[in-house]
Amino acid sequence: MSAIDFSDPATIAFLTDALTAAGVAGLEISAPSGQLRIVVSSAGEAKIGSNRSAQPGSVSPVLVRAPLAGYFCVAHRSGSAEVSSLPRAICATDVLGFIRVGPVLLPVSAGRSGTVTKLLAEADAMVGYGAPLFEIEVQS
Amino acid sequence: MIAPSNSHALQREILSSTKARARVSSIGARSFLLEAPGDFDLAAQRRIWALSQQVKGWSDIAEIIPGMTNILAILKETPEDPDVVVDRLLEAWDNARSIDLKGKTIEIPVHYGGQHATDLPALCDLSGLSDRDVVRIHHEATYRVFALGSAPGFGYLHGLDPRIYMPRKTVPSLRMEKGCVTIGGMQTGVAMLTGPNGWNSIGFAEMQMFDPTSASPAMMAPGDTVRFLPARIEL
Amino acid sequence: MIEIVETGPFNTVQDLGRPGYRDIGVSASGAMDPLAVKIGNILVGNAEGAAVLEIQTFPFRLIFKRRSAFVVSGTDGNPLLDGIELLPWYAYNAEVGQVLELKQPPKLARAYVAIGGGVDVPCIMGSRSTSLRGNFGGNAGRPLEKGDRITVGEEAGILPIPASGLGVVEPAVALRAFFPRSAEGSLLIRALPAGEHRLFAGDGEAFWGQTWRISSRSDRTGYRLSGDPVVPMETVEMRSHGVVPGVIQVPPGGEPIVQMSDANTAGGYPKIAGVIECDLWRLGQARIGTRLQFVRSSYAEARAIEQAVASYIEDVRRTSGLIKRALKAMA
Amino acid sequence: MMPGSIDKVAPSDKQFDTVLIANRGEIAVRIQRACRELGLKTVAVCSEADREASYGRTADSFLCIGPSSAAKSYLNKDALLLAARLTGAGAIHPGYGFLSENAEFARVVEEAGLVFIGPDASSIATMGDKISAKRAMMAAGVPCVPGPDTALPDDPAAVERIALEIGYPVIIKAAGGGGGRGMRVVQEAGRLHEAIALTREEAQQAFGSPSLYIEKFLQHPRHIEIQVLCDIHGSAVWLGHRDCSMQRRHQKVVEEAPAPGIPPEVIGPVGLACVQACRQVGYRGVGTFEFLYEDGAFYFIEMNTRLQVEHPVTEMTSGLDIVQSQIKAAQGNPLEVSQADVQCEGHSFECRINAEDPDNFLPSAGVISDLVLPEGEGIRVDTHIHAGYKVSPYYDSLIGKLIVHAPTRAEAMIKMREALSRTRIGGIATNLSLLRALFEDEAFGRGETDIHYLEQWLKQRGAR
Repeated sequence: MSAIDFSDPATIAFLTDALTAAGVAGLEISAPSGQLRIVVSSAGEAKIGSNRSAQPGSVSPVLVRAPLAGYFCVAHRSGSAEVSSLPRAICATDVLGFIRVGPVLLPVSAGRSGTVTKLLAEADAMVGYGAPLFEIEVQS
Repeated sequence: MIAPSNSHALQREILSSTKARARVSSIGARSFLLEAPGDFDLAAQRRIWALSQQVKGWSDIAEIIPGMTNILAILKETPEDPDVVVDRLLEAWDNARSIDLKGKTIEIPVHYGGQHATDLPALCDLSGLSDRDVVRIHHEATYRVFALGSAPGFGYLHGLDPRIYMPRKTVPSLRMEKGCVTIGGMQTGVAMLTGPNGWNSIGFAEMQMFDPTSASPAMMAPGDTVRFLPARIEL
Repeated sequence: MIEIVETGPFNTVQDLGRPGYRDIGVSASGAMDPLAVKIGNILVGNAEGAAVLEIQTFPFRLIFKRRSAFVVSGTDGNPLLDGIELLPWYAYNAEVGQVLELKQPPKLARAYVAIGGGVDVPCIMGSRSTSLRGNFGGNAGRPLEKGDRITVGEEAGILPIPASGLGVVEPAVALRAFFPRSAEGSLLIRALPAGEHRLFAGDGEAFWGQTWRISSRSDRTGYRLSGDPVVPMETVEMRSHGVVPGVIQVPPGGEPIVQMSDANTAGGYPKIAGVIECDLWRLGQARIGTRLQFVRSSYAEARAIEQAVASYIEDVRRTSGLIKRALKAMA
Repeated sequence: MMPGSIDKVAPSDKQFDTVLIANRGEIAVRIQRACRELGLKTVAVCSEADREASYGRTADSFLCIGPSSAAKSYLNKDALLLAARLTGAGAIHPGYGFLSENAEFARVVEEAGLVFIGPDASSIATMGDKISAKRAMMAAGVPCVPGPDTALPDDPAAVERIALEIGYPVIIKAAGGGGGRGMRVVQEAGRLHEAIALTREEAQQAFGSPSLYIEKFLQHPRHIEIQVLCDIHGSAVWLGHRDCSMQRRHQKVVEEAPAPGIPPEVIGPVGLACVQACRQVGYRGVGTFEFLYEDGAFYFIEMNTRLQVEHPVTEMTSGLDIVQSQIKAAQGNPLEVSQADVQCEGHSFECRINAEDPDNFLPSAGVISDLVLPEGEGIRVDTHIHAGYKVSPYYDSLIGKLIVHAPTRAEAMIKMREALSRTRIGGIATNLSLLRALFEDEAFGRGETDIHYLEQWLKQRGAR
């Protein structure tokens, strides 16, 4: 069996789903490359922390995903420079983008403080539920 | 802004119309105004009342506002072809028979003269009558409510004796009290709101004639007969 | 329950008005920007005609005495909730004790605060609108004052607002194709010639041709326009007749008046034109000093715009409902 | 209230060029194929767990609509409507299971201006209620299980009279129940009241309503189905019958068409009565009348107002594409076949291949490491799986259907044995071994086994 890449967001997401489905509160995996710790909160939202190569103070990427299927809008109104200047420090309540269906807009908030490093979806593209939109680096 | 005073239009109602047919014009896209030809008199207004009753029953009508020998019909939706609406209104007018509304009689006690009769001296000057005569002529007449409008419950009263006609003021009173009994041109009425007013006050009525919380908020209705009773004369 | 913490003059409770009583002299009143009222109410989950607060003088602050969903619509300014900037045209949840603050908007005239359950003042003659002239309706027939405590209706059955909010592409943007501006940026207001247009002869064309300015003597009753006066060829005295908001009357001075939400029910000045109803909300959002031009419209155009606005509203209603329910099922 | 005539169904004038398939797995593949063959564009939707589904790549649009849990995705009506809004789909095909028999979903789909590929909401609602469905069938002359079409009265004497009239054994069922819950068989009069009291209490607790009804209990019935196809212009046909008696815990395992050993003169009038019932309720699209069959008599149990899992056996024998016909009916097209055109030929079997442990029937999830599926004349496989496919634990364990068709039942059995022997699914547990064993069973080979047969067979097999 090939080694599982615990830094792969898809793997983390899969594990999180599996844990949530199984009703397991959390999981800690130690591998030569580092440690992964997933804690499923009661609200069902996973808090993911990882400690790659056990370097203290290192950062780990967290994905902000589409909460709903729709058209992805990066900036809204008067085209503020919000995401165009990356990386950018943000706090948990900051709105990073929107999911638009017809005339209705659903804000996508960061959910956690950190630094937005990547825009992962194309602006004005149709995205599905759970599609990765932004990557945030979170201080561990 | 300074609102156009509620009575601005009544300075000289005698629009001499030589047109034989009624005229229909529009305000915006769904309001149509039909203006009766001919004199400003009870005969014309009786036909407007008849027309009102008929138009009120049309399924595409949202609201009607009968005016002085005219009627504003507000449709529920902007019509595709306004000419069709115009034709329907004209046809309805042509077919409108004069009706006399069986109104009630309202007796309004009035305190003639006194502090609120700010324009009585000017009316005496204009008419050449004594204040006593002006008051007597005013309260001896019988009036008909032609229509309501301009202020909540305000009735335009027809039947003023020509001897006490008095044009509306060019500079309105800035603050006329609600309840003032007034003359504007060939009409009379009771002010329903305190505020700017271009009509001429000759007395005061205590009676409450509008109650927004009532099922029928306005005391007056078109066709009603109004009599003013001199409760007190203070000259 | 909400409590007014700070307010300027002439902020009132409004809904979509009380038409139907003009024949007894009662103005329809209602919000100056009914489109903002409808969208705000739909987003928050109310019936589209629920009563809201119309804020036209700023700053304005209120405190929520109950957990409520709310929307600030109509405006182009960002509302603040406990000092944190939010977006206009978005529904959010406010917790007990949170303070909503509205500052002077950058360009527009009026902001509307819709609250889940609707502002629950007594319904008088079919409406909760304030009749300032008649001193009835709304909040005891008068504007809001500091310290006023206003009841909000029950939120029972209202779908939850997503935690990050839910909003719309605002009408001015979504319906851009239907609401153009002139190249110089002045507001283009569509109107149809009215009864006495012909009396103005050459001045009639001057009316359409020039840029007018909304004068400082303008309010919810009507807007007085400054510009080159237009004068009829002959002086006519009209018999008093019913009027509706949007009517453009020309008093003797020659500077037109556009009657607005608190329009008198009767009038007699010569009418040069009538603004089509679906452009009135844009006039309602135009501030004193705004430059505007009147554009001759047609019934077909008026109908096309009405249909576009109606389908936008229906789309917002349907889609926002779908989203709220879909997210609720996913929660 | 029963709809009186077909007139209530306004002919659909809704033309659509894109169909959203509100389902997953093999049926999503099947519907997509039918749409493609009709020149329609397709929208595939999925939950997070199905993001890698093969049919997503072949659809014109593919959209993930929610989390893996079915309640949040495939059962999320509003998320489905949003997906239709986003992709411009003009129609929604619900498949089977999930929202396929949800009257409320049919209603909101139509309300959104879309076409629901299925009957209208009121037909679904009428047929979804056991008592109203029974009334409708009785009105159309469809034979029903003896018993009143109303709830059981409270008066003990009245209940006794009813039971006696039906004849023991009888079964007491909760009106709101289903899936084998809330029912009790009464063999003799002496046990009647005790059984009623117990069932009533159960019904109150489990379904929130003490309402019960009573029916004749059949000892050794077979499960026979009649497939119907209707247009919106008042035409309806039946496409023959199926035997679906091979069940475990109400889950069908093997189906065949035609049902063996039922003379045409017995089934014929029942088929016509079904068609008549469809006309009377203004039914649209495809549907299945389910019957219990015992001692030469048919007893209506329920109508499924949707496409069935086992529709392929009828397609193989009738030569008609049921899914295409269903879509055409939703488009408002008149039926292309009359009853006389319907000629069923040969015999067909369908095996449901489930990702489950063949001994304890627990669902099995995991990645399919290798896959060999049979091919050849008279063999059809309806599936969405492929080598490398990840079977998720979230949904029904059905991963494919193996269908064979041959001139006779005996030849079809041989063909199925052969097809099963050639099928290899590695990496996960499947019920293939059980299916293989079943097709070696002598009694099944003879045909006419009843609905209890498989359970007993499994018990004996376990005992061995």
